[in-house]
Amino acid sequence: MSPYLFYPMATASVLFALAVVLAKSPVRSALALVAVMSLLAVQFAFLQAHLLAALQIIVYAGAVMVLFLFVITLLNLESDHGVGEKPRLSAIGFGAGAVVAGGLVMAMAGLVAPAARAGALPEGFGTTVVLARQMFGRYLVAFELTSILLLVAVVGAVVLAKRTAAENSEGVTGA
Amino acid sequence: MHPEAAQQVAQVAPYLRYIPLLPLVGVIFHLAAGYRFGRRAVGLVACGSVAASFALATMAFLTIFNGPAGLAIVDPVYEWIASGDFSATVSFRVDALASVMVMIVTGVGLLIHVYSTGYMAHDEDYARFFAYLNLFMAAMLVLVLADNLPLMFVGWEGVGLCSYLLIGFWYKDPEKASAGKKAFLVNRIGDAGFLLGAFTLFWTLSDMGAPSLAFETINAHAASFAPGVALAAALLLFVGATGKSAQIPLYVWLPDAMAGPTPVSALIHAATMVTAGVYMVARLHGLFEAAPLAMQLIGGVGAATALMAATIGIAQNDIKKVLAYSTVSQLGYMFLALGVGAFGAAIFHVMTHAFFKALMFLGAGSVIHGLHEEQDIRRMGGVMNKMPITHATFLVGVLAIAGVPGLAGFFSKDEILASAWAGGHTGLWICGVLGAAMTAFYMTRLYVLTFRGEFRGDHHTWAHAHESPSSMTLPLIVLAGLSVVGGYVGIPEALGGHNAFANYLAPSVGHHALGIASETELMLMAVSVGAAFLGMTAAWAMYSRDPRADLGIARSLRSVYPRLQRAYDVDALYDYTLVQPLMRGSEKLWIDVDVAIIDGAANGTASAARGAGGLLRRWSTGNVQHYMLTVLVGVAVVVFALTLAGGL
Amino acid sequence: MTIGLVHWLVLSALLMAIGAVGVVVRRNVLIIFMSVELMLNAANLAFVAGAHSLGTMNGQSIVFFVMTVAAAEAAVGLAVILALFRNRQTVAADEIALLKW
Amino acid sequence: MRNLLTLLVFTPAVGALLVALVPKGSIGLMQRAAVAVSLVPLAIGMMLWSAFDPSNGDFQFVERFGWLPGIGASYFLGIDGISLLLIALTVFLTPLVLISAMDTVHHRIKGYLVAMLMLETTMLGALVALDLLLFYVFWELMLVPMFLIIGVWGGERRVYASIKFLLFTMVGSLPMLAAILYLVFAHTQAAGSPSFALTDLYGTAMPTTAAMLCFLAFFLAFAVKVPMFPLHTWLPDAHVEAPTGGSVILAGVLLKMGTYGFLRFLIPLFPNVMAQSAHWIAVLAVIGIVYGALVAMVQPDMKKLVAYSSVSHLGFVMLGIASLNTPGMEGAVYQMLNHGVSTGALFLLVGVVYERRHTRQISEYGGLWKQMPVYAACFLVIMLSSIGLPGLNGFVGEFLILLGGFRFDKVLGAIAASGVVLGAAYMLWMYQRVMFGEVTNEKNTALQDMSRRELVVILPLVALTFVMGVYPKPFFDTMRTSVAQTLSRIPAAALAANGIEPALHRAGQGAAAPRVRPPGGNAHVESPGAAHAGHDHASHGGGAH
Amino acid sequence: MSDVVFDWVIPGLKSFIVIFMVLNLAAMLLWIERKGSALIQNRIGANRASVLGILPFNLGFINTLIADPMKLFTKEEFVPDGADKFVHSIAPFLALLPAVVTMVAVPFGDSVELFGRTIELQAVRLDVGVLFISALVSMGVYGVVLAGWSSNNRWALLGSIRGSAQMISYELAMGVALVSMILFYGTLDMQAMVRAQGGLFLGFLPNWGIFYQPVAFIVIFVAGIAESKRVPFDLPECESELIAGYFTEYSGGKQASFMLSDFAESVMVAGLVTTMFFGGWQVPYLSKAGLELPGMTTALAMPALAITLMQVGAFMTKVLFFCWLQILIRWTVPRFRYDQLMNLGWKGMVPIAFANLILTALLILLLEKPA
Repeated sequence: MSPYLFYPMATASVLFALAVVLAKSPVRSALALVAVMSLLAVQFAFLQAHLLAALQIIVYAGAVMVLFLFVITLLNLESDHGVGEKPRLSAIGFGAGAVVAGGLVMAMAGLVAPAARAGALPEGFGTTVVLARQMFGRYLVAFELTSILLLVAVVGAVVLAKRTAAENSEGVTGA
Repeated sequence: MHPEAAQQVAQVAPYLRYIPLLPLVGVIFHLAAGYRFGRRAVGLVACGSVAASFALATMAFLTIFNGPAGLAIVDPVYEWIASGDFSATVSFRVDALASVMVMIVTGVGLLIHVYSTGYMAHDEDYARFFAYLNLFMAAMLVLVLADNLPLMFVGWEGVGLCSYLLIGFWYKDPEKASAGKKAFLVNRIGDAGFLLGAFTLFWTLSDMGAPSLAFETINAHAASFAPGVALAAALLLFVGATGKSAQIPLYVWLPDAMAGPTPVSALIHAATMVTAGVYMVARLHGLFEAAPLAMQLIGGVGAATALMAATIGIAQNDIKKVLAYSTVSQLGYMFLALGVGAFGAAIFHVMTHAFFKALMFLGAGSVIHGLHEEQDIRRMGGVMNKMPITHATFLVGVLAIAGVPGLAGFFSKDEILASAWAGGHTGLWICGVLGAAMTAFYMTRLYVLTFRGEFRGDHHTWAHAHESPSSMTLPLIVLAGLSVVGGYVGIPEALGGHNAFANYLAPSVGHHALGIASETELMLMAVSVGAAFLGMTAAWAMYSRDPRADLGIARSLRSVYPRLQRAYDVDALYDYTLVQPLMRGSEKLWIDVDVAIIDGAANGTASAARGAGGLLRRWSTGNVQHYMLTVLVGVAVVVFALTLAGGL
Repeated sequence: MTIGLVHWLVLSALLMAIGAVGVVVRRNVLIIFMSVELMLNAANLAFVAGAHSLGTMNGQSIVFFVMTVAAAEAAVGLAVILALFRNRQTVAADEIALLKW
Repeated sequence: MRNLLTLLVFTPAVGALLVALVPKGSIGLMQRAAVAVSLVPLAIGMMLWSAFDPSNGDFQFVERFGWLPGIGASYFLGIDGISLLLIALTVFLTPLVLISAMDTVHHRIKGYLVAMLMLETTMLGALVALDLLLFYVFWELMLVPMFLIIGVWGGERRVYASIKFLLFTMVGSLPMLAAILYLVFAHTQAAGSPSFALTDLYGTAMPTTAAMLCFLAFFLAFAVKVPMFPLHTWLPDAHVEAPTGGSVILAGVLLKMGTYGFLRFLIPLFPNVMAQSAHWIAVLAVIGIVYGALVAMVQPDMKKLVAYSSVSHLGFVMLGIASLNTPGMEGAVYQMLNHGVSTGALFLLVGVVYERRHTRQISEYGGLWKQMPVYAACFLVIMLSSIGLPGLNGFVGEFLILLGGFRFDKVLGAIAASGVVLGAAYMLWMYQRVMFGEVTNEKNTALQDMSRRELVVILPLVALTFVMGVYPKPFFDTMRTSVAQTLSRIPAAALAANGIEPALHRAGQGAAAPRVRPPGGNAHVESPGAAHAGHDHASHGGGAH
Repeated sequence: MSDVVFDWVIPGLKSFIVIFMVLNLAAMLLWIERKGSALIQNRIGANRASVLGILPFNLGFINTLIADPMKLFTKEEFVPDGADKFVHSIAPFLALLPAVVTMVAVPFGDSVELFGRTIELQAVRLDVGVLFISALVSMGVYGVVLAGWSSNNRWALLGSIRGSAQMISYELAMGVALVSMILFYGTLDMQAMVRAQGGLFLGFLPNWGIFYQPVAFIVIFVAGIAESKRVPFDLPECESELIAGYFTEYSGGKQASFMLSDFAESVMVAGLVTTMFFGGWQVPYLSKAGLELPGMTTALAMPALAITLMQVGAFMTKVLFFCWLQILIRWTVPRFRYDQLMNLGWKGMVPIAFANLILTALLILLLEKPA
């Protein structure tokens, strides 16, 4: 894709990501995250991963983040003090983060793209068909296992989130 | 051998196994049904079974007796243990020696069973008593009839067990119980020696290509043993003998064993079991002859035991204790005989001693029975008026053991002394004579204090004192008879006899002609008899005049006498030097080694690990972010290092 | 210049680092959670870019799985957070250090 | 029946499943079910014994198919005389234990029964496994049910005891795993293809130090289990805290796993090292004998006393094994069985009074004979068999072991013989304090004699002590060839080099002709031991040296 | 012409057209709704918009198209205290945007030849069109949630929670139904779907999806109505309980954009249904070759432009029809109770959708001969 699209989007994503971390109110970080994800979705699309782009929106933006918002609104949290409250931890965290970021960036920048493909993308690259072929061929077991995982997750979530009779009786102020 | 003899042997052989088996059946009956069918049945079965095996024994004896010299009946039952070269068979064998022993055991055993039916009539555990008694008979007979060491060991341990059970028969009295335990343990020490001896023999023989522990094999090959091996084996086995036959240093259990019912003392601790050692040595005469050093030791130990026990016997006041020490002393005589190689004489004395000592024990039992369990001779006296039969028979016994000419003891003892002299063991001979004198002394003392003079107990007892029932007196009479005539089977040449007994035994234990002139022999007899009379008259003089003469002696021999009464404090010595250290040591092992060191090491490791964990666990604050921070820092470090190192 | 693998990777590295920092510096479990999602996305980006540059689909397939797992994780995680809040009235990470020592 | 062994091993597991399915309430049902289930292996065991060919020294009823072919691990089962006898012991004891559980276990009954049955499975598995990995798996699995049995149904300090038990044995067996792996590695180097099968690993060539280290690793594992001095301290605690049934199985079978390991693995795999270190093992064994006896003497607690007596008895077994000659080793195998029977019975008997009075302190008792004559009688017999009275089973084993030990080293033999005396000492003393005298403690005045069920449990053992003492032939016939086989793996050269009298075989004499047949190398051609064995027997043709 | 035109201008143009259409259609629907309701309730309805009263007919739609927006967008924007201003102000657009943008993936006509290039009459040609639509639909929730949360008002919050829950629930059913459609057509590309619906079914019927997937149609249609939060699914904004639900605190343009988003959503639903089940721009019996009724041997040819226009017209009509249908429903059916709504969603639609999916899969498996 052209730099004219990439750099703005990249900077935007980074800024939004920072917003996720720095925003005081959870809702805003959530929104920022949605933004990051949407931007990533667009980039996926540019990277010939249309299905993933769509899924990125559906799964992350559409489902996961909505859940987050849902919970946030449900708990109706007052926004905490952001990053300021644990200076020592934060300091170390930012320091380490900076080092990691710097290191990774240096590393990536110094990276000569390994085994970059020669010439154009293969036929039907990134199309749903090809992906599906892999899902039901090479990664079948993993695929099935994932389905089980999801099922378990659903059950687990229900069990966890369901209030027991006791909790109902004493309301939210249980334990 | 003669065909008819052979055929007779063939007839008898299969029945040998029943000699020990029948009493065993009795045991099972007593335990299983004894309490249901009542005393009469138990008594019948007990005596009946023994009587039956007595009959079988007699049959065997006669077969041997009539058969040619060296005849032996063997009844191989089955192979018991077989491992590699080693093989232990259950097979019974009767030869001259065994036949004599088996006769003694079954005969005296029968009498004592009969006696017991009367003596134990009022005991609550009647059946159990006879179960033990029969079990003892079975074990003893196995011991006697065994044709190899392992099987003999079965009987050997079996009789030990029975003595344990019978001594502790009245288990409610802790004293008696621990006396039984003591007997068993002391015997065990001997048995360990016995086992080691057996091992030595087996491996020697197996290396000689004859892997077997049959007595024949041993005696046959003993001559060709390396002297060291022979000595070792002989000594180890002798340790076993000292245990079983109450010789120094393992005699200490026998006096305590008197805690058992008197018939038991008579049967086990006088007539039969204690002579097992003597029998074993005689059985293995070949081996022992091959180890002259061992023989000398045996003789020495025997003499020492004889003297020591006799001295202790003088100072005892418990009627059974006196008899017990006299038994020890008499056993000493027998070993003396073995030591000088007079195996025949030893067995001869075993027989006669079985008669008169059993007689005296039973007599004592009768007295105790009549005086309501009174055992202290200082509170007896004049019993002859109340119990004429007991008195008469007991007197016979006393005379016999004292060696009054014409009675059984005289012949056997004199043969021993003669052989000692003949063997050139003058020292042993002197000991023997001294012992004879002392024996005569304390036996007379016992007799006088018990039967003569005035009764010194309380009148109540005296009023109820009574002669024992016929079931008890009958055996007394029989034994008295045997004590009189028992000696005449072995009249020495010197007295115009031709030592039938020795000749009869010769094929089993070898014959040893006393290489001395009959004049010398007569002279020796005179000396010993003189010594005996000396002792008797002295005792008579002292105690018939004043029953409390002991006090005088005690006063005059202030330094020695109490120690004599306390049997030289040997028990205390053992307790102080062996038992206590062992217990304390074990305690230390447990507390200091097991708990402190070994467990301490284990637990120390554990607590060290826990300590380390305690330090490390501080690291896990439970706060997710700290963990994540750690990860992050780690990543940072890695990344940094890698980038410095020049790219991923 | 054209945009190549390296650019994507750098971007994803940045996002990853930011997410990591977010996990460390925020107390609010929800935001920590979001930061984790951010890191996952960064990884996804790297995968997709890699797939694109290699011309093989494996990278995309893996992203697919990452998404599913993320979804599952979110469901359970949020349920946990709900339960937690119900019992302790807080979503501050350092106040729920239950697995301490 | 081709898969008899598999059947044998896994029936208890299946049974455990069935028992687990029994509804919680119906306790009687689940108890009976457990007993019934445990009778099946007993039957199979008897079938095995009847079908077993004692003249064949190789493994029989062999089952073998690939398990993890990649690493050469296989599902490889098979038994010889030695394992057969131990199997018989196991399947014989388990039903008794389960019956006794009716009296001795009062809470979480189902769990207990299940644990017991699983334990049986693992033990049988360890006994029949001929693949080292498979063996190791069973060997470790064995710990789990035992750990639970001690830790859940145990006494006051059960947690300490169970963890101690687990840690000791684990510490022992982990090095063994390493050694196994090295062994297989070495074999792979030599043979080209990996294999965990015991029969393939015979005579694996490896450097001396490596062999020494592997030997040590195996030795540690087995020695802890036996347990040999000074690794024994887990045993008293485990026994004291374990429930009655646990103690019985622990003493009866689990400890044998150690000695069995020596016979099955240590000697065949490292014959030379074994020959070199036999003396040291023997020394440890003798120390164990005396030490165990002495410490047992001063124990105030019956179970602890019996536990230390186990240390002493297992010392005898180890002495027999270390003596490396026929009588010693056969005696050792026999003594394993004896110890299983008599010590098992002793624990059961202690359990009987424990159930009534809930104490094991000797001082709490006294004069029990008056109260419970039958009990006293049973106790007497078992005690006598445990102190090796001739005519009872204990003697046969002890006698042969001492015979062999004496051959091996006269001094050690002599010291070991003193163990006989000490053994009598502590047992009789305990017996006297418990049974004799008047009833001093009024709590004991109400004691009931043994119930019918308790008799059902004890009497078979009592009977067995007599049978095994009077007519041991069948047992020896079963083990003879296998023991000879084991011994024949040790090269005569190695024995001679270490001044050990070679093992004796009764060859030649007609009666014994069928007894020892030279182990045909059909399964063991690759092992130098077997090759040597042939001429060894030939040379003993005259039975003379 | 230069690529720039074709790469940027024309798609931009198409997108603009589509979005413009949608917006206007939405606005017009407001008027249609009023008239329609009046018709149903036997009233005159919006009747105050006559130009000087000279025209014989009422120009009510004029003021709904022009007057109302002008009024609304010129009103004062009111933001309650304690509201998160930023979120509060972006919420309406988050609500409106997806609804409007969705249509760009819906083809409104066949491809046309222009300057030697084929131009798809579809704003954006996506090979994952369907997914794109469902993605945007799922995005629609944000507007609701944020609006409710940010306006710091508990009715609003309640409304938003109801709304989001409802939308998520019905999205599921819709998604599953869509999957069965994807399965049926074997593609995610809507244009391809439409093309697949050309030709005849059973010789005389048009080859429309409705004949093959009636169940999916019902599910998607119902779910769509629920998505658009209109009666009978208007619990998030039900006046009688929650004033105006999640946009209680909104006024003027923002409020208008919420209303617009509702109508836009119904347009979207109409477009979706049309495309998937009623042949999209396909005109029965009409193909590129020309019109051919059943029985005719040769098609009577037509100029391509005419055909194109007819097809676009057809699409429009169909969409309008379904919008009308929704309005009809809205004024006919009473509101659900919330539990009924949830039950219908989870225990009715979802299982049905799944059943349908599985059945479809089976049938395809059976009928389709293995490749």
